Amino acid sequence: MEILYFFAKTGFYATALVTLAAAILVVTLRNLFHCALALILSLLGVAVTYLYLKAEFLAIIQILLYIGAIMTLLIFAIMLTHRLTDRSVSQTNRQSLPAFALLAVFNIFFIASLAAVPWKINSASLAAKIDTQALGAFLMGPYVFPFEIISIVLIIALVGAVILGRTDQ
Amino acid sequence: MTPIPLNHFVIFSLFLFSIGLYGTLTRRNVIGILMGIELMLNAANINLIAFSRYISPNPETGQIFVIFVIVLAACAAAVGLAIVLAMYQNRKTVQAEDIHILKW
Amino acid sequence: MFGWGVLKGMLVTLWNFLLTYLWPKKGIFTVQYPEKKLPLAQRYRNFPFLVYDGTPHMIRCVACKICESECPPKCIYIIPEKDAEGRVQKKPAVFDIDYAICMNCGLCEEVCPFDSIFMDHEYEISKYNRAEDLMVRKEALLKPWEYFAKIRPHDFERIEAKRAAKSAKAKPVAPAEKPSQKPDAGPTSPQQGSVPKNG
Amino acid sequence: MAETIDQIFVLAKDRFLDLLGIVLPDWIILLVRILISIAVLLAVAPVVMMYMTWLERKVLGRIQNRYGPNRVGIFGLLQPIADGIKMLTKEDIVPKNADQVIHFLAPVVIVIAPLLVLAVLPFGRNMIAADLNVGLLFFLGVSTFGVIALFMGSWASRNKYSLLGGMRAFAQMISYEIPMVLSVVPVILVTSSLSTAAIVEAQLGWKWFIFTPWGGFAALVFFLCGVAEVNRTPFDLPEAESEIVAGFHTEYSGMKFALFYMAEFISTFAISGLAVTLFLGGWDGPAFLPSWFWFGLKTFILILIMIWFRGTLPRFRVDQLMGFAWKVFLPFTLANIFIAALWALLPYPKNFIADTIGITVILTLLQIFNRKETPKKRKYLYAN
Repeated sequence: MEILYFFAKTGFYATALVTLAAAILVVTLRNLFHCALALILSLLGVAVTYLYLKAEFLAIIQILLYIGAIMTLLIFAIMLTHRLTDRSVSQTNRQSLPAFALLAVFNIFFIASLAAVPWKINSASLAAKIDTQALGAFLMGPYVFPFEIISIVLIIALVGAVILGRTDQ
Repeated sequence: MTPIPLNHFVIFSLFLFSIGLYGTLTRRNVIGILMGIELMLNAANINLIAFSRYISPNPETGQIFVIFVIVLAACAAAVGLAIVLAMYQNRKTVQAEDIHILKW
Repeated sequence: MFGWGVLKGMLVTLWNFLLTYLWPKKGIFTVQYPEKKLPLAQRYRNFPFLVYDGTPHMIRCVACKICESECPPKCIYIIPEKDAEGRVQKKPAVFDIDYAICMNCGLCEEVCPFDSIFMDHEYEISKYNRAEDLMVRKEALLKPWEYFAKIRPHDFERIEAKRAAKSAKAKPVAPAEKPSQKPDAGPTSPQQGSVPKNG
Repeated sequence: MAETIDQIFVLAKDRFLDLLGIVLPDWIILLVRILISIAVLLAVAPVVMMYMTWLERKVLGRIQNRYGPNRVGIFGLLQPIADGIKMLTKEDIVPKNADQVIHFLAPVVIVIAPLLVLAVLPFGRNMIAADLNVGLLFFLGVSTFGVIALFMGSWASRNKYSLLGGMRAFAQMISYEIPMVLSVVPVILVTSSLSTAAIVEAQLGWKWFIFTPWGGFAALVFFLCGVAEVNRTPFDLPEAESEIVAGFHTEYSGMKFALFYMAEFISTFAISGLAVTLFLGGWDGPAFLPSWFWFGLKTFILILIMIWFRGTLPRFRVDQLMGFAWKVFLPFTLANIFIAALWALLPYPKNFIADTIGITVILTLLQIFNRKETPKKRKYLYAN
């Protein structure tokens, strides 16, 4: 069985690579619709990483909500603002190099400091099997207040979006 | 079976976050910026679940927070894209540079 | 109620669906073409054909070329026969109809004084080559008089009566005891074939 | 005896794996166990799709008082194979300034969604490919994925008709997905589990959800939303031949068009399969016939109903289509969740009464609010 777990672990690194590659594509592609699709691919990769963290409910919520709803919205926006025959102008403005340098430095420091931190791995919660019922109970239990607040925020946001987006004819 | 070390998850989400940040900083098109923000949010989500799974006593907290983050990302995307549409209707452009006059 | 119209529509199609199984004769009206064919009306016109009595060389056509001049798209081409001395005979040596051009209008049948060209019921005559195959020569055009009787019995009787009257008028002086060698002019309405008489 | 027939596929798989077990190490057996169910699904789905096209053409023919295809094979049974060959040999045209990569990718991605979805359907007693405890959510999540693929196809072919079709498909799919998800919530509420196998367990012994007051209407709404999700006839605006040439798959020909076609039919099969699992008791049926036969029979009947729709109903106008989803389905499903909660909590005699009252109230309210408002008579000021 050890070999299976080995395959599973290499699977994680493969997904991570694919997601990062797709993320890079999102940032560098010229045609906006192509980078929307690359973003969808990276979101799928993130969903698979949730599976590796044994959070299937979240993986599917990610697919349902992120790809099903938010990306659809994004693609609608791209379609409405992107003239069909628009020649894709170069997408990066002039501060791309300083940003890249800054980020590289930041990454190096972060990883260096990360190696030094001794994480206390709590093996109990690692093996814990969380199914949707437990999540629901938790959502309705201690977290019921943020749950209600979030629904109010959602309604306000949607009403605001409708008012903003309305072409006042 | 030795689980995947926590650091790998953190490094992965770090890279994802920095790519998202790079995208947000350098993208000319406003929708490109929104995509960068989505990437950053996802990176945060991965960290939330990874830490809640590896470290925190009750692992559900991370997942609950990820649900909230996704809902908020949806709100942000909805409002952001409404602004983009309004901007497109008034200014006929979606390039971030052209929107520099604050007084429209 | 809200969905009432939809339900009625659905029942109509359900009824039709079941009808095709419970009562096929009424339900289904498609004819499986190659196996079964729709009966043709008698006056159905397709490309013309020449008629002969008895043997193919007793062709009725006398090469008078009326139909050739009458044909609107000019698709008939006749060369009369010549005997040894070069005198023109009352027989066509060459009688071509270009089926590719003929629009089966039926004018040649109407103007033919000698009842020798009629419109056929044969419609499965597609060929691969337009130039050679559809230029139909005399030999292919010839069909027996009985075939005409079979496909158009009603017209057959009319023409027979007319011919009988003409032959009787033409030879009143000749004694009538000689049996007329033409097939009996009585209204033999041969009913072969499943052609129903739809008058 | 009935038990073995019922479990014939499961036993065959186990016997085959035991045979294999002698030779191969056990972890490969685990992999092979998964691979077998995947292989079976991938083999069964196209065959089911082919013979659904045949069934559709036959039934549509009979509805229109004519025979369906009966030339190729005995009752036209080889017609799907002939269609397949035709599709394979047809020339594959890609428009000049189309977006090559995405134009090629769209049919590939659109087939993935329906095939993925089959993994969650319980075809028979413990004959389910992947018994996830989030099975139902998996189904809904993956079916949203099809929308993106469909839009990729219409956007990449750089054609006004396909773009129009794509926009219509987008709007329709989204506005019919919400009532679909909401109409499933009462089922989850009553069975308190998302896994499809558990849902079927809850309905064993003729206790199907369609017989409950809230279930009957939820099944109707779910089925109609399923028809809309699959772009079939009353809702087939995205590929309306008469209006926009062929909708989103205008620029596709040959095998790519066949893939679009296959995606539509396999998702029809999957949606009716899920409708059967949720409301018609999945593989539950009297014991003398095997369980997978009951699942097949019910799905077959639902597919027939969908074809029946295609034979009868005219196409929706876009505003009717949207109005129907937002003004009728959505309020009804929201109220239905409340009614189902009443049904679940109240004891036996009271919950039926409460439900019937609730349903009649919501239906009358819908009738009142959705009645065709006749404009008031105009009052001309100057004309006397």
